[in-house]
This record gives sequence, structure tokens and C-alpha cells, in this order.
Amino acid sequence: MHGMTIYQLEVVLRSGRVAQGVLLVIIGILTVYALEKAKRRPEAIKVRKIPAIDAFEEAVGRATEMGRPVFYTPGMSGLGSLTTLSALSILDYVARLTARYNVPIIVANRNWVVYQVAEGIVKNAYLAEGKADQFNPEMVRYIASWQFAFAAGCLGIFFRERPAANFYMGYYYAESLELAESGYRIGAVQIAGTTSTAQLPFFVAACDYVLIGEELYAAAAFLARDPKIVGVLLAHDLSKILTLAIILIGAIAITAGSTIILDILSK
Amino acid sequence: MVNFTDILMVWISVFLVFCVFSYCYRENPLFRLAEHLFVGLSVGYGISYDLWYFKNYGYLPVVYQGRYDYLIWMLIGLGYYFFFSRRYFWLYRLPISIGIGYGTGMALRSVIRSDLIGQINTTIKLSLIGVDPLTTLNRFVIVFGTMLAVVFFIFTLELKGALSYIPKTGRYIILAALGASFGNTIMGRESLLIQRIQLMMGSKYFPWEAAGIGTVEAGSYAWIMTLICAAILLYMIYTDHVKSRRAAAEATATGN
Amino acid sequence: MAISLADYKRSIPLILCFIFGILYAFEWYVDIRVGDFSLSYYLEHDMLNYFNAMYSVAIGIGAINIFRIHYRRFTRRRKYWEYSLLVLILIPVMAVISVFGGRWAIDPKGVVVPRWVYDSLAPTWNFLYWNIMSLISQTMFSLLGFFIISAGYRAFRARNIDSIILLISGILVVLGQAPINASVWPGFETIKNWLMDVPNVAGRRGILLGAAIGALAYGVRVIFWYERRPTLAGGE
Amino acid sequence: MSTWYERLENIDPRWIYLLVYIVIAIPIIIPLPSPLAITPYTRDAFEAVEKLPPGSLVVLSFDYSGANPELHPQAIAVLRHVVRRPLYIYIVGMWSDGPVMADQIWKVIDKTGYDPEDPTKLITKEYGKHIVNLGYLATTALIVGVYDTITKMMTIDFYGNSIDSLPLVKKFDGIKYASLVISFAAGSPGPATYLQYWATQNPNMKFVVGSPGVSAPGFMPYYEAGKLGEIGYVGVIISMRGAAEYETLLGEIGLTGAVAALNAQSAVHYLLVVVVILGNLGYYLRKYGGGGR
Repeated sequence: MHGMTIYQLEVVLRSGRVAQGVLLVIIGILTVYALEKAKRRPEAIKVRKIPAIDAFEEAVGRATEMGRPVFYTPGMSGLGSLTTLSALSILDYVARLTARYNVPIIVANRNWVVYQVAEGIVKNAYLAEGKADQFNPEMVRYIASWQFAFAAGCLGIFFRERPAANFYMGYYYAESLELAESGYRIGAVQIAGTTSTAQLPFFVAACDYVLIGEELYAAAAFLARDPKIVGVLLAHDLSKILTLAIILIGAIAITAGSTIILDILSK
Repeated sequence: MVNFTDILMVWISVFLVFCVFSYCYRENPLFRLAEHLFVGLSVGYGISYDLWYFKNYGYLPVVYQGRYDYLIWMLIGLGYYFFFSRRYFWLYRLPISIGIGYGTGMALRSVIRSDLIGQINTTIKLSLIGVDPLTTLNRFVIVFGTMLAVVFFIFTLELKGALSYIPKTGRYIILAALGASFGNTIMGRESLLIQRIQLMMGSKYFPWEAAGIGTVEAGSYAWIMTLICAAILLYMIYTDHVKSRRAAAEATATGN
Repeated sequence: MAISLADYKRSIPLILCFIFGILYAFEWYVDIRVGDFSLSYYLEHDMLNYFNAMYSVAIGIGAINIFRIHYRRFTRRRKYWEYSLLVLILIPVMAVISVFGGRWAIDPKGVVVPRWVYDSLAPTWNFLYWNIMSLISQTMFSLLGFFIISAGYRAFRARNIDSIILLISGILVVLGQAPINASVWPGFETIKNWLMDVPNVAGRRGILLGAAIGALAYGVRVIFWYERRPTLAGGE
Repeated sequence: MSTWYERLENIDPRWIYLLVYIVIAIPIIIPLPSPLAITPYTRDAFEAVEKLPPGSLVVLSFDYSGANPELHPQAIAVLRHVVRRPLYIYIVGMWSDGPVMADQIWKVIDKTGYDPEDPTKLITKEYGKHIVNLGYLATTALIVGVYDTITKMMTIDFYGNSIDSLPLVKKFDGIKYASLVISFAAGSPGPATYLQYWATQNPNMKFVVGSPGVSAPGFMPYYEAGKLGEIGYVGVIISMRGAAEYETLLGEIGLTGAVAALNAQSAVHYLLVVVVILGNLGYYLRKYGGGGR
């Protein structure tokens, strides 16, 4: 028995993070529950109108009438950002629309990994609509990874190829207003969606429709046009009600002089 | 005596600034020049960064630290290139799906920590009752305003009648926040523009040396180039005017 | 959601996404230790080096796409082919200068490549980088100074209650920001500070909380294969 | 043809761009005084320099890099002020770029000022006699050391002159003789270091800080303390605005460009207010007075 070490498997909860983990598990369970519920009874979940979502098809239709392309960009962040991923999910819907209406789409990317995925998604969408022959790899472009080189490239595209419907989904920095203002100047219908609170004011100011924060994720689910997936919005709402309850109880508790909720959250 | 290369440097800078600013009038060959210069240079620069990254995170560990286990992962990384292959296209999904999995896992935990619990914590840190009535009012507005703004996002439950004012109020709070943010950003944006205009005007306040553009004395010759640029702009406007008049004349001619 | 193992082109990526997603979501809360081995430490250090190695071999993939687009535009003499030619020349030229004489130069100390190569290329690189690239970049940024006023002009119009609220809070902050206004009436600054510290905080927080919940639900969908579009992009 | 109020409602963005350019360019070309309200923070900083008795020693610490757009104008204004007053000046920097910035300002600044030995006489200040750039204070040991004696800690100044050859260093061999320290601080290391090592040794040494807008709130508790005579700052110059106020107090409009930049800022903010009013006017005239549309 000499010289042998017995290794023991230990599971250690990392302190200060337990509440975070519990909350993640709760939201995870709520999400799976809502999705499975919607799978069985899709009609049980009704979703309120989100004007920006209804405007998608209209905008693509308008581009078709005018014979001008549709412009889409999935934002400035990389694949590690959920905002970018949801923008790519929405790209699937928009690319299906353009395939259906036979109108060219231009997808501009700043990150080359995102560019690869975006091209794959557009290709899939054209395949799914039975228009594989119309897919052209030049539709999806990598512009440049420098923030303003990307912006300059987009501004060039705007005036040279004159898109009639511009979609800005994903995460943005200062270039948001450059895109939106130039889009206005070429008379495009503009729909934006971002979670960046710093750039939302500019999109709200210069675009026709804006998906604010969570609405972007809602659109990613809603535009799948699959009642089973739309069910996830129920999970959004349940989680929000949970959050509201925590805030309300916490605010009342702290006013009464107790830090109980703060303590639990930092466990 | 001012060095001529310094003046040349200043003139090149002024000209490039004008090339970009000319976009405000319309897209034109000068903007196109600046745009393609920028894109070309930045993409070339990006390649050097990629190589540097490869040297430090791939080549050096393998060759100098004998980390041959890295080679497996580098092999997976080659999958990125199969994006350009028809036959083995799917291999590119390997690095991508690892990246998505890793990124999503990381995002989940950071969102929970900073955006969810972090924001909840700052909201409930202070007692609703402040030292004076105004502070109390402000605290109430912040806490209940935050809650109303969250209610605005509820999707599956439509509040009707008098209750419909709850999400509506949330929407108004969000709009007030966005309007205020808009106004608050102007100063920062204008300070950049002010500096560019100082450059074009050859102002002695522009940090010429720090920006690596000649010297203050050379900068005082910037106005010559600015005048040339103004002349180019006027010429552009004039030719557009002539062109549009000719087009209008032709339109009426064919119309009759 | 079900997957089929026979369809390895799809199932392997999905499984990889699931494994790494779960690992990285939970190692933050729960650590598994066997002797000296700590899973959290392994994932937060060694594994990240592996990811860096994986990512490091992808050299110039974006550049390939740009090169393709401009090459086609140039050889087919499409409109604006002259500019494409410029890009085609600049990319390799700048790449060579940067690799041997730039900020991320491969061998600035002259271990393999002689030192004089770096020394003679560095000034050219500095000119191209600072006096052309950075200058254009900052000027592009400064265009916002024009655009923000024009966008404000169109957005701040009292069409309905929504835009009236945007208008009022926006203009009040603008008045509070104008530097000379403090001497016109100090109240402008007080109102601005209140708007920035109270309603702005509440509104932003609401947006952040909502977006956080949306992101969480979306992330769960990606890991558990309800959302496959990004993971399985590309035909076949 | 569209009516005039319809045109007001839909001004071509290009006219607005042109207006923005003009409104910014005019204050830059023509330096005009600005009716700025002077904040107490800047006034206190100005008074701290103004009230120094002739022949006092002032230390300016340049703790920023590049031409920091908020701190550089402050440094220009303050350096001009101390040169104008009958004072002796040491320049140091806890950031390696700092002394370089001081050198850039010294090269171009107006060097006339009152003689510290005879405060009624206007002279041209000389390097070595009235002002010395001691250079970069790289280590804590150096910061602590130069307090007592400079000649033992340093051999050369920023320009490479032998420290012993400088008359000013002979006169004041140590920071301890200084009455006022002014630090232009972009971050860390910053003036807190001086409070820790210098202020604790000499309660009569006063401190002023030049701060960017974002870090100003952090300095405020020390400003409150400094006003009460405890360890802290007797004045705070905040961002570009503070520089402009300082320039106004100095009465040398057009010295730093801060007043010009702030005038441009005010003008462009007002431009937005004006175009918004015009736009709304056009909108309402069309809607209610536009003849039944």
C-alpha cells in the first residue's frame, strides 16, 4: 500500500456564486418547460404585437417593388455574444424572405467567424426555399475588422448598390448612427435591433422600427414562425415576473432595514 | 524655415479628412478612394496580427515548449479553411460549434452575474426613504421606473383597459432614458469633430506633434489645402447642378 | 430535442456545442476536483490556451473573402474596378510591411529576420498606420458630429406622445449640456443631472434586465439544441 | 413646389451638415470670450496660484500621456499663469510622457512674466534660473527622495544638463521648499501619491489637481477636506471646461483653445435646439395652418 495515493472526487460549490447558479438553473428549467409546453399545446401561448417584427416582411416587399437589394448586418460583436447569435437567427428569416421574393440580399460582416456562419445561414435559407441556384457567395461579405473601416465599407455599399431595406441587428458601437443616417439618406426602410443601451437612442432617432433590448431575442424566437419555438416567450415572461418579485421584495426589505435579499443574492 | 515634408504631411492629412467629409455631400470618387485605402490597409494590417497571434499562441508553444497537445487543437482549427471546400464543408462546423458552445456558456454566466443580479443589486441597495422628500421621490422613480420598464417587455400577457397604462408608462420611461442619452452624447461626438475642423483650419490648438502630423508651424499652412478642397467641392456641386439641369431639359424634351 | 448519430455532420457539432456550453456555464458555480486536478482551473487556463491555438491557425480568412470579391470585380472590369485594384495591391503590400515592420511584427528583435529589415520598414509602417489608417478612422468617427445633429433634427419632432417624450427629455439634456448655459440659468444643469440620474437610470436598467433575460433564454435554447441555425449553418 | 414650411420640415441633411461645420469653424477661427460661469473649483485653483507670495516655488506634475484633450489645455493655462506670476517653477512627471508634454508647452508658450526677485519688473523667464524640468519620477524612492534633496537623487535634468549647473536647483535643493503642487492627472499614479509622501511631511504645502471629467467625482471628497485645511486639494480644475474657465480667469482668451472649443460646443448645441424648433414649426404649420391638408 505504500506510495499509493487515493484520489477522491470532490464537488465544490464556489462561494459567492451559488445564487447565480440557482437562478441560471431556474431560468433554464423555465425555458425548457415553456418550450415543451408549447410543443404540446402551441395555441395556449398568445403573443402581443411587436410592430417592428411585422415590418420585416413589408420592408422586404418594398425592396422587391423597387427592384433594389436588402441590406443586413449582424452587428459588430463576435460569435461569443448572444446578441450576434440571435441576429444570425433573424438573418435566417430575412434570407428566406429575400429568396421567396427573388430580391438580392447583401450581408455585411465585421468579424470573419460571423461572416462564415452568416454565409452558411443564407445558403441554408436559399436551399430551404428551393432557390439554391439563386444563392451567390458575393451576397455575404466580410468588410473589415476595423470598426470604422467596416462603417466606411457599409456607407460605400449604401450609395453604390442602394439597398431599399436595411436591417441592423446585433451589437453596435458608435457606427450605429453612421449606418442609420446614411440609410435615411438613400431612402431605405430601416429596422434596427440591439441590446446596446448606448446606441439605442440613435437607432430610435434614425430608424423606422427598432427592436429594443429583449425584443431582439423575442424576434429571434418569433421569426422562426414555429409556434413551438415562440413558446419560449412564456419563459421570458415568467423569468421577468420572478425578477420583478425579487426587486419588489428586496426594495421593501431594504426600506425596512433588512439586507436579506442582497445577502441571498451574494451567497 | 519650415520643413517641407512637414507641410506635405499636413496637406495629406487635410486632404484625407476632406475625402471623408466629402461623403456628407454625396458618395464620390474621393470618398471611395479613402474608403478603399482604409479597407485595404486595415485588412493587410489584420493579416500581420493573425500571423503574430499564430506565432505566439500556436508556433512558439509547440516548438519551444514542446506542447504537442496543441497540435490536435490546431488541426481542429484548420477546419475554418474547409469553409471554402464543397466536399468537406461540414468540418468547419467543428471549430465553430466549439466556439459557439464556449461563448454561450461564458455569456450565460456573465449575463447572470453582471446584467441580471448586478442590476437587481444596485436597484435594491438603497432604502426607498431618503434623507429628504426629493431623494425619496427619486428612489421611488428609479425602483418603480425600472420595474415598469421591465413590464413593458412582457410579451404573452396583454394588459387591457386601465392596466394597459402600466406597460405604456414603462415605454415612456424607456423613451425618456433614450432621449436623455441622445442629448448627453452630443458633446463627446462634437469634440471629435471640433478637432478635425481645427486640423483643417490649421489651428495652433490642434495637437500636431502628438498626432504625428508635422509641427505647429507646418500646420499653419493647412489652409492652402483646405482652400483647394473647398474648390474641389464647389466644382463637384457645380457639375452636379449642370448635370441635373441637362437631365431635366432632356426629360421635358422627351416628354413633349 | 432529438438528434441522429448517423448524421455525424450535424450531430457532432451539436454535441460539441452542448458539451462546451454546459462545461463553461457550470464550472463557474461548481468545481470538480480530483487530487490536484481542478476542473474549473483546467477550463479557465489550459483549455483557453487550446482555444487560442485552435483560433491561431486561421490566418487571413476574412482577407481571402475580400480578395475574392475584389479580384472578381477587377478581372471582370465591373463598375469601380479601379478601386478594387487599389485594394488588391494594398492588402499584400500592407501585410508584408506590417509583418516585418509593424506593431505586430513577427520578429522585431531580429532573431531570424535581420534587424535592418524591421528598422527600414518601421517608418513606412508608421506613416501608413498613423497618418493614413488612423487618420481616416478618426475622421470617420468624427462624421458623427454632423450626423447626430441631423438625426436629432428629424427625431425630436412632436408627432405623438412617444416622440414628445423623446423630444422633451432630449432637448432638456441638450440645454443642460451647452457649456454657456450654466451662466444663463443654473437650473438647466440641475434638470439635466436629474434626467441623467433618475429616469435615464431606470429606463436603461429596465432594458438591461429585459435583455439579460432574453439572452439567458436564448443561450439555453442554443445549448439544448432548440436553436440550431448558427451551429448548423451551411448547406448539406 | 413645396411651401416654405414644408421645406422647414424636411431640410436636406446636407444643409444641416454645412451649418454644423460653419458653427464650429467660426469660434475656432475667431477667439471670442465666453460668458462662462466660473465654478468654485476652478476659482479656488486659480486663487491658490494668484495668492502665492513673490519668490515662492511651485511644482507642476504632468501625469498624463499624449496630448490628452482634457488635461493639455489645463496644463497650458496653468503653466502660462505660473510663468506670468513672480514664481519659481519645477516640472516633474509621474508618467514618462509627462515631462515631454511640459517641454512641448514650454517651447511655444509666452515666457514674459514678473521677476521673482523684483515683482514689479517684467522679464523673460529663463530655463535653469526660473524654471527647471526635472523629468520623469520613475520610482517611489525617487518621489520620496527628491522631497528632501534633489542633487543627491538626480544627476541630470530632462534636457540632460547637469543638475548641479542649474541655479534654481542650487536655490531650492528639494521639493520641500515648494508652497504649491499642481498635478494634471489622467489616472494612476496620480496626486494621491504626493498626498501620501509629501503632504504628510509638510502641512503648509498646498495641492491642486487637474482632472478629466470622469475622475472628478473621486477628487471631490479631498477637495472638501482641503478647503478645511486638512490634507487634500485646495482646487480642482475639471476637464476642458475647467481649462476654459482658467483661461477666462487668466484673461488671455485664445491661449489654450479650450474657450474656443467650448464656444463651438455651445454653438452646436444651440444649433440643434434651433433646427429642432424649425422642424417642429414646419410640422405644425403644415398640420394645422397648411390649408386643409
